[in-house]
Amino acid sequence: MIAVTARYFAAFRDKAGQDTETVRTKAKTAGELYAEIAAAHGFADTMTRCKVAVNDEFADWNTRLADGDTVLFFPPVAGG
Amino acid sequence: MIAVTARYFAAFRDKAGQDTETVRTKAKTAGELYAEIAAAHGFADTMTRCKVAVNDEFADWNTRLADGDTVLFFPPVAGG
Amino acid sequence: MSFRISTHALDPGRLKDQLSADAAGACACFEGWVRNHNDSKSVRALEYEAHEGLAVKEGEKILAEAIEKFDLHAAAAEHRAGTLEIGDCAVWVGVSSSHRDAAFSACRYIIDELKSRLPIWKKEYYADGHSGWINCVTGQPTAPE
Amino acid sequence: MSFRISTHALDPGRLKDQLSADAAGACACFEGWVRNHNDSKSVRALEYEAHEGLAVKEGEKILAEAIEKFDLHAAAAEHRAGTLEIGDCAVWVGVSSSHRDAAFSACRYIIDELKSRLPIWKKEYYADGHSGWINCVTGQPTAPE
Repeated sequence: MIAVTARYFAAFRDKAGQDTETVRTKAKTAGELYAEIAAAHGFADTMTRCKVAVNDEFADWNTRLADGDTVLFFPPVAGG
Repeated sequence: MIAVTARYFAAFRDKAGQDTETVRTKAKTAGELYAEIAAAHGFADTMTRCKVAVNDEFADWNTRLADGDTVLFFPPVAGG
Repeated sequence: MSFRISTHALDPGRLKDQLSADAAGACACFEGWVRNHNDSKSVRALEYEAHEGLAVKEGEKILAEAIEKFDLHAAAAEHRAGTLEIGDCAVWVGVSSSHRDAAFSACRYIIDELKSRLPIWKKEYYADGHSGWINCVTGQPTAPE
Repeated sequence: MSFRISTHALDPGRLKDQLSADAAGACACFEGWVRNHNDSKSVRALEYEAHEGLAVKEGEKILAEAIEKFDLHAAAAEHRAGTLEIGDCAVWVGVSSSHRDAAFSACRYIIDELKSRLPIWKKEYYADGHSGWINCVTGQPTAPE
């Protein structure tokens, strides 16, 4: 188990009802963590449409997580 | 024979050494007049690259000329 | 080359001054304005939320790509954050180059990449009192609130 | 919709004000600037000669074509006549539309048509004291003087 800080933006923050939470997880990658969190908070967007940053750098969903990481979850951008 | 006023612009004016002249001609169309004038003043541009206006309206080279018309000869534009 | 996120009104005249170059013959600019409608819905205001640090980093990367790819003399862009009203400028992009082909292509490249890559989200406030975050695929609110 | 020939410096900020429309989400502008070179030649100034009456008539026709073809909210353009120096704005084009595809396509259409159809000629004055009218096909002086 590791403890990470999850941060949510825009529609994710509204759905989660908070912008930051500490998550204790067995997830090994950013993608595994997203799957857990999406299930918990009802995020419907697939990973391919969202982005993730680890410790303030854009990362891919296979990025391995370490205890104490901050993971930012970005819903799809407006794009219009 | 008809008498028309020929007006020259830009490079044509420089080559003709004047911006306006009265021309007595047997030319029936704007194109025939251009051929005469180009020969007289050494204009090298083909008609397809130049434009002509008769009495202040763009015209095509087949436009028939009448006594008293003003014919404007436009060299190729810069286009750049 | 500069990319910024601004919480104040953009100033296109001042922004364009950055593009001057004696060898530049062409300048193309694009502005995104807040429209009074999205499909059939009447919009009265918009809110842009940005992750400023990552947006600036990604914006500068996009400008550098465009300068390299289109051999530009200069490129700059600025995006608003915060609450905007109808007619406000939400994003400005400008480039200068020797010829107009490169200017148009580069300006288009930059706005397309900004719109798809920047961590900036748009919430629309409708005349009927509802609001919603805009979804990039459908252009519709993801979940009207 | 307005097209003008101006013997004074263009004012892009003021020109762009004409494009405002609450339904417009995109605005694209193009400026042609006097470059300090044409191929290998060092340019110090330019002179534009226009047949104002026919240029205005043709310019307004081109704007009307663009508005119709690309479903624009507004379009405007202005072209300089007279003597210009390096960095001066020789031509400005601006359009507003609901979406950016139309804005870019229309702005490009207008500048391309203006450049090929307006009765406006450009004479370059070179650093070496020569000058020449620019030929549209070669981009070179037709007959250096």
